[in-house]
Amino acid sequence: GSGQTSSSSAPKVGLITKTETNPFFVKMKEGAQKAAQENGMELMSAAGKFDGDNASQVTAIENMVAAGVKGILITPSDTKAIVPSIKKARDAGVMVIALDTPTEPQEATDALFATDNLKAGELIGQYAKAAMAGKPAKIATLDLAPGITVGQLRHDGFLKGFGIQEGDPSVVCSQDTRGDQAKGQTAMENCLQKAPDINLVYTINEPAALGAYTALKAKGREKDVLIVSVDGGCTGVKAVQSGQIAATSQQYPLKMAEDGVKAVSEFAKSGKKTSGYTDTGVTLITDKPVQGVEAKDTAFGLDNCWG
Amino acid sequence: MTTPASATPVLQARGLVKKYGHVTALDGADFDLMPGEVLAVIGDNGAGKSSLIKALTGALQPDAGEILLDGSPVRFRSPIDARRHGIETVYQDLAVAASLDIATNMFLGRELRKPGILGSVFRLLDKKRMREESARHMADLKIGLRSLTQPVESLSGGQRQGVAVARAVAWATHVVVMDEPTAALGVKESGQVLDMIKRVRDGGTPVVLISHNMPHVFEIADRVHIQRLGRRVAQIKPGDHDMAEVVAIMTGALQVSEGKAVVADQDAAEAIGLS
Amino acid sequence: MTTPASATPVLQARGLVKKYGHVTALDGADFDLMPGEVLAVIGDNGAGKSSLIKALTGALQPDAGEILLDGSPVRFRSPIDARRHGIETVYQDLAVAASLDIATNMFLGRELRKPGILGSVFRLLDKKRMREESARHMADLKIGLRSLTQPVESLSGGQRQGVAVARAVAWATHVVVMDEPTAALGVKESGQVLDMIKRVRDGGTPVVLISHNMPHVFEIADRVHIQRLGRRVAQIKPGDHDMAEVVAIMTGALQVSEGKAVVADQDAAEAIGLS
Amino acid sequence: MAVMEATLPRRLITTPVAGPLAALVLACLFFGLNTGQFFTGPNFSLIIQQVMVVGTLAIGQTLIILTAGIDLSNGAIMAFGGIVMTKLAVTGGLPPLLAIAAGLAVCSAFGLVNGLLVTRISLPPFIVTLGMLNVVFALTHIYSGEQTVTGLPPLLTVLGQTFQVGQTNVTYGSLLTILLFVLFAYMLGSTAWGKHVYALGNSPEVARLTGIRTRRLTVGVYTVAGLVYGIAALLLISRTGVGDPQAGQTDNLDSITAVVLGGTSLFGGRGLVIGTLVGALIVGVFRNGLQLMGVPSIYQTLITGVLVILAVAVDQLSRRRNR
Amino acid sequence: MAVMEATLPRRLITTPVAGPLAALVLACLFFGLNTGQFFTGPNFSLIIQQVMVVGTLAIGQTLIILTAGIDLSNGAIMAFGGIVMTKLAVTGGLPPLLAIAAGLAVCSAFGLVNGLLVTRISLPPFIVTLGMLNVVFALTHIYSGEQTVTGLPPLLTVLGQTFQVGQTNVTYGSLLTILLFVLFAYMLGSTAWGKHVYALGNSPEVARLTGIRTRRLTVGVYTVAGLVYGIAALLLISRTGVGDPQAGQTDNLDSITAVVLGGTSLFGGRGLVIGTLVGALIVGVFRNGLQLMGVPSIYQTLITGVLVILAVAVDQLSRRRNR
Ligand SMILES: Nc1ncnc2c1ncn2[C@@H]1O[C@H](COP(=O)(O)OP(=O)(O)OP(=O)(O)O)[C@@H](O)[C@H]1O
Ligand SMILES: Nc1ncnc2c1ncn2[C@@H]1O[C@H](COP(=O)(O)OP(=O)(O)OP(=O)(O)O)[C@@H](O)[C@H]1O
Ligand SMILES: [Mg+2]
Ligand SMILES: [Mg+2]
Repeated sequence: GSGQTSSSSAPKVGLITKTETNPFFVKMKEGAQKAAQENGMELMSAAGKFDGDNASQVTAIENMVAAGVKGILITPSDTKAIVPSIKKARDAGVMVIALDTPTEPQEATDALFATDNLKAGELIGQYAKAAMAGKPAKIATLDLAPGITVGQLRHDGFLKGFGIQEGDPSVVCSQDTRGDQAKGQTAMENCLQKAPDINLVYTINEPAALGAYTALKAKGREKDVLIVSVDGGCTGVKAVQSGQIAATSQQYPLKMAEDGVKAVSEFAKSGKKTSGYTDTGVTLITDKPVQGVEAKDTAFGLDNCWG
Repeated sequence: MTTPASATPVLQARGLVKKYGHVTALDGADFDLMPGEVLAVIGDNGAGKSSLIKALTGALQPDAGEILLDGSPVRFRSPIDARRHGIETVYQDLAVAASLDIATNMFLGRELRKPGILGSVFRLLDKKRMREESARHMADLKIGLRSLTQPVESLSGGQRQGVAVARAVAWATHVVVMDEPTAALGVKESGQVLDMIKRVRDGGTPVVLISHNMPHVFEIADRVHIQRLGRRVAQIKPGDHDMAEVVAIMTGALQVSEGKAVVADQDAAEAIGLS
Repeated sequence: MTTPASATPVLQARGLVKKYGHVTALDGADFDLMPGEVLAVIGDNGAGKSSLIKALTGALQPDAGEILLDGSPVRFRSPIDARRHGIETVYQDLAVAASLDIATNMFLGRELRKPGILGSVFRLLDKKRMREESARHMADLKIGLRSLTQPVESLSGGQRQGVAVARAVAWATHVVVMDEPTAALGVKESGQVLDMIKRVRDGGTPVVLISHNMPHVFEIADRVHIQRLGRRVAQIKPGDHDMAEVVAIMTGALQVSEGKAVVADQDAAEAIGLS
Repeated sequence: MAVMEATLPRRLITTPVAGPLAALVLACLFFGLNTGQFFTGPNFSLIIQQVMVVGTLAIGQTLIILTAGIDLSNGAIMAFGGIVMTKLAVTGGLPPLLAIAAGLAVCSAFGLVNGLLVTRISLPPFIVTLGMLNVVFALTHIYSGEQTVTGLPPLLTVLGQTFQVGQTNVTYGSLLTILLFVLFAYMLGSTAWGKHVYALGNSPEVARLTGIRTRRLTVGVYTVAGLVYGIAALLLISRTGVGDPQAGQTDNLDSITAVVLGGTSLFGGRGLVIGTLVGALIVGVFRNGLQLMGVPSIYQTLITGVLVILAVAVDQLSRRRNR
Repeated sequence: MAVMEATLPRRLITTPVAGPLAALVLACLFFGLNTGQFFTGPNFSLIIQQVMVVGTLAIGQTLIILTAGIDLSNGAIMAFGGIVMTKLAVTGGLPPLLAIAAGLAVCSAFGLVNGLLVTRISLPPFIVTLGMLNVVFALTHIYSGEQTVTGLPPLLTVLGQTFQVGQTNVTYGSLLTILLFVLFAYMLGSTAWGKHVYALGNSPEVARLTGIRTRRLTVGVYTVAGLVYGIAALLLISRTGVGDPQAGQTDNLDSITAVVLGGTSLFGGRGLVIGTLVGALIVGVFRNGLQLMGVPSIYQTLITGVLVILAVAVDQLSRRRNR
């Protein structure tokens, strides 16, 4: 049935994100769309129903291979579980590039364009350590959800940067938020009820951070608690600028997607596959820099933010 | 056909047809209810009695045929339409809401509100008055109940039937239709319902009564509509025929022509002891 | 008390009590069913007739009292227990499964399987045979049905009742209990059910019949159990009393002592024309 | 005829809310004994704030479940309503009150469409609202462009302001939620409309034969529910201070949980809206209490599962004893 | 007495599966006309592979819904079963067949517990399985330590192997799914057990009075459903090649959707398991077809919502015409 003319004859590239609603992935799709247009390609997109939804991503890969894509860009929801399906796609001659999150093993895809989430966590951990300036820390961590790799990496990175182990007594409250602002607020409220003297809050992303800020503000504690986060969305950077969040690690989804589409376009034209790991970078954004941790200010952050 | 030509029928139907898939429930049924009479509708199970009165009271839309009220054609799109014309019905399948109490059921769709601003603006129900009036109506029917705040689902079958009957009688102004109202009632309660029917008739409101109980029918009916295979096969006066003859007509053994019964099915007639 | 001392009762109960919250449905009820008889149970609505037979057939666990089958105490934990002892019941609330067809309902819980490996290993139902046997049973009762594959919910009330009766009669070996089996039936069908009851009795199986229809009771019952306010107030033979007297006992106007009726409530007795 | 009225103590035991209430009290006692911070005014104020959004959604859900329906789209409708209100007020430049009115209207309209689909084409409510969930979810994300709306005018978040009761700060939103429960308890229990809703849930056929305009009533119920979801949207905005397109994604099941924990039958016709409040509080108390006890998230999920079953089991067993 | 049997054409029109089937055929025609890749053997094989997991879960869901229950825990039970099978085989060192047996047993056990809670304490199935969903979800994450299990022995994924039919590769898993549907169509339609399930769904009281052991039957249905979820776990493993603790989180609603799209009543007692297969295929065809047409995913969600409503509407309207 390839003789059908109704669909365009332009080479196709597929983009599969974790969810279809997170601004991070929406930005990624925008970047891919723009790059696809520039390179004369047709973009197909699909997404899981929730963070961690492997089955929908498998289905999307199958359908895209059936639709005859040249390459697939994927942010794997489950870094291990997706590997067999990626292998099938590659066996069918499709180039597969992981975006944002590496598969396990990383070689399962042809290439990886990503931010190091562990490093992102580490940066804010280091920042927090320095900013606390030796004050005894009482930490709340507002995490993602059980078993989601990104959340785990950022959390681990933060602890590492802060120089403590999992289970350290200075972490007095840990709660899952699914990266949701309302749930972040509820979690912070309950943490404060439990340990009113919390003075440092790590959050999985900026919506959760803003939820935490709202909860702190209701208690009049917003001035003396340090909130650090990861993501670098425009709303988040603005919150850094206005002082609600102390610092955030900024990532670059647009760039990942643009580079990915270009690589597929190149492959479609020349048959040459990209390979290896391309770090699309992570930058600490804060207006209150500390000694020994490299950072850019919010002006830079706003120029480069997404969402 | 023996329709009395004396007056305009209160409720009348011509050629009603209703099909359910391949089952024909009504097959060109006619119907006439005269002013101030008790009309019994009898017939075998499945003869289409319930379907007929459902069609007459808006609970069912006939596929064909017309209905006339006081001589003028009407169309009842729903039971509310019929009710607006003062036609009240006790359906065979007990139109009571199981989890609500007796008083609420009595007043369902016509609730009383408190007087004054509480009722008009705040729409507050006058539960006390509704309970008292229900108690009065139930007492009229002498249906014994231990509590009016019990949900209807905890009543015995007969008590539940009593609630439905009391409800219809309380509200009817034009016609009362009852589909086997005494089927589940005890002797005493049946007697009360029959008395109530007489009282309604004596008040000038005609009553349609579906019943399988021939003694009841002969005791109370002014005329009898005999339904068979989805059609009216005869209209008789109880005085003109005895019970065995009526049963024979119902089962098709006899046929009525010009007001006299003639044998239609020799075997069937013999089988029931007529010849 | 006028229990005949001739033989061991087939089914017997002593002092059954059942309370629903603050309503006492059974208040120390006794019950005796003798071999080979048709015993009618009568009483006002809410007198506890259905509760009594539910307790006797395992559908309800009494709070107190004992049940004896052929003289030995039994406990029926569920309707299946009673059924295992050959006691079949038609409950007042129609024990039929609405979305299943007639044949399936007739055989529910005792399905026939195909002969051979198809039946024993693959548990394949013998639908054809079940349909044929159902048709036979229904024909015995002369209940007219247009299709046996129709779901029961599309039947008229009477037809549905017919299915439940046919089912009980087909399976009973020890006792048949029927709670108002003819309440929704037409004259012809009621007659068939009464005939069927006689035939069952003549085959040696005793029958318990709850009914509000006094002519039916007097036509068929060998003895009558009169229930009032959750208790048996009398056991009589229809020949010994006339209908008015029986009704008077039922309503509490008369009391039976040493087999003779005596006036208990002068007012009530006068009200119904006895004095 | 002796008309016996149930006495008050008797009614208290037999009311369907007794079981859930017992479960709630037990849970409170348990957490009170196990964590020092639980039995404080501010903590209770907090719990009410945390359950007010789902609780308000559950009011609409209760109405619909009482008619033997179910609504899977309520969280999505709320999210859309929130985006409409905030976007119109912030980027649309509409006066805040108008923006709120528009949001409430949009939510009611979605409820209306649900109701029309259920009645006009006789579709099962489960399917209608499942389809609507997807449609509204997509519309929310398309309309919002995935952007969280910030910088709200103060009027939009006024319900988040607090007033003092003794030592405790209570938000106006909490108060509004309680008032809504009282209002709907009144409407269901003491008006003809409420009785009709119960009758409809018992049996649509019986309700129709009794002369209730069942279609109109059903459409009305879904529309009122939609309006209530709009109010929930306003409560959510006032609580978080932003318009969030990601909001409400698990609120459909959460609200159903609250309704069922409150003793309302999923088969319609039986239940009380006050039970729903109790049900919502049970969930809120569990979550808050477990958090205060420092139980890790995944074990909280485990325990919540067990407790949800236990709460309803206590209810069931207590009713059985009363039989 | 005239016993009239329905003729075959008549039965085809009046069967409750006619509507869903018409919707499925329409959808296929639409996508066939709009994308070239749709009407190919491999694509159909793909669609069946994509729906086999949810389809198999929906078999168990159908059984439970026929008894007027509902199961929100099926996806979670499947995920746990998958982890048990893979972990025991990979890190536990159990022979693969034993590991599979253990997984099936665990899933059946969860079904059994659901059934016991529903019957012994008369809890509403919605609440039981909602609680169980949380419990099993938590257990899955605790037991797996959040780790996806990889490096499976070949026997665990043998159902993912294919055989040729003409030009098309069909997986053994697809075949097994079809066989399961045939098996349960037989069991529901042609055995006493099946008739009892329908009777139970019509009215538990009637079923009890008719002498059906309703409790035992209900427990049996939930247990069998659990076993079927275990098979779904095996199918999922063979499809993705790993044991995934995140699996199945939306499969409860998806399986209910398939059941309802297939024409089964959520009030129990009415429906066919073959309808469920059609319902699952409808969802699969929509997703596949829209993807092939290159519709962006948020619009896919939108369209799926509309189409779910439309599919059931077509069914309803066609039935009305037949009245
Ligand atoms: N909803 C329905 N669907 C299909 N068939 C129906 C339906 N309602 C009635 N019928 C059929 O129409 C015929 C007439 O039914 P109807 O209830 O009017 O009879 P009836 O005279 O009231 O019987 P009964 O004395 O038993 O109440 C019956 O054969 C019945 O099976
Ligand atoms: N499940 C129940 N819950 C509460 N009360 C009940 C229940 N079942 C019966 N009752 C009450 O018990 C009493 C006896 O009821 P029962 O059904 O045994 O009477 P009955 O003699 O069969 O009446 P009828 O002739 O009307 O069928 C009635 O007052 C009834 O309201
Ligand atoms: Mg009838
Ligand atoms: Mg009774």
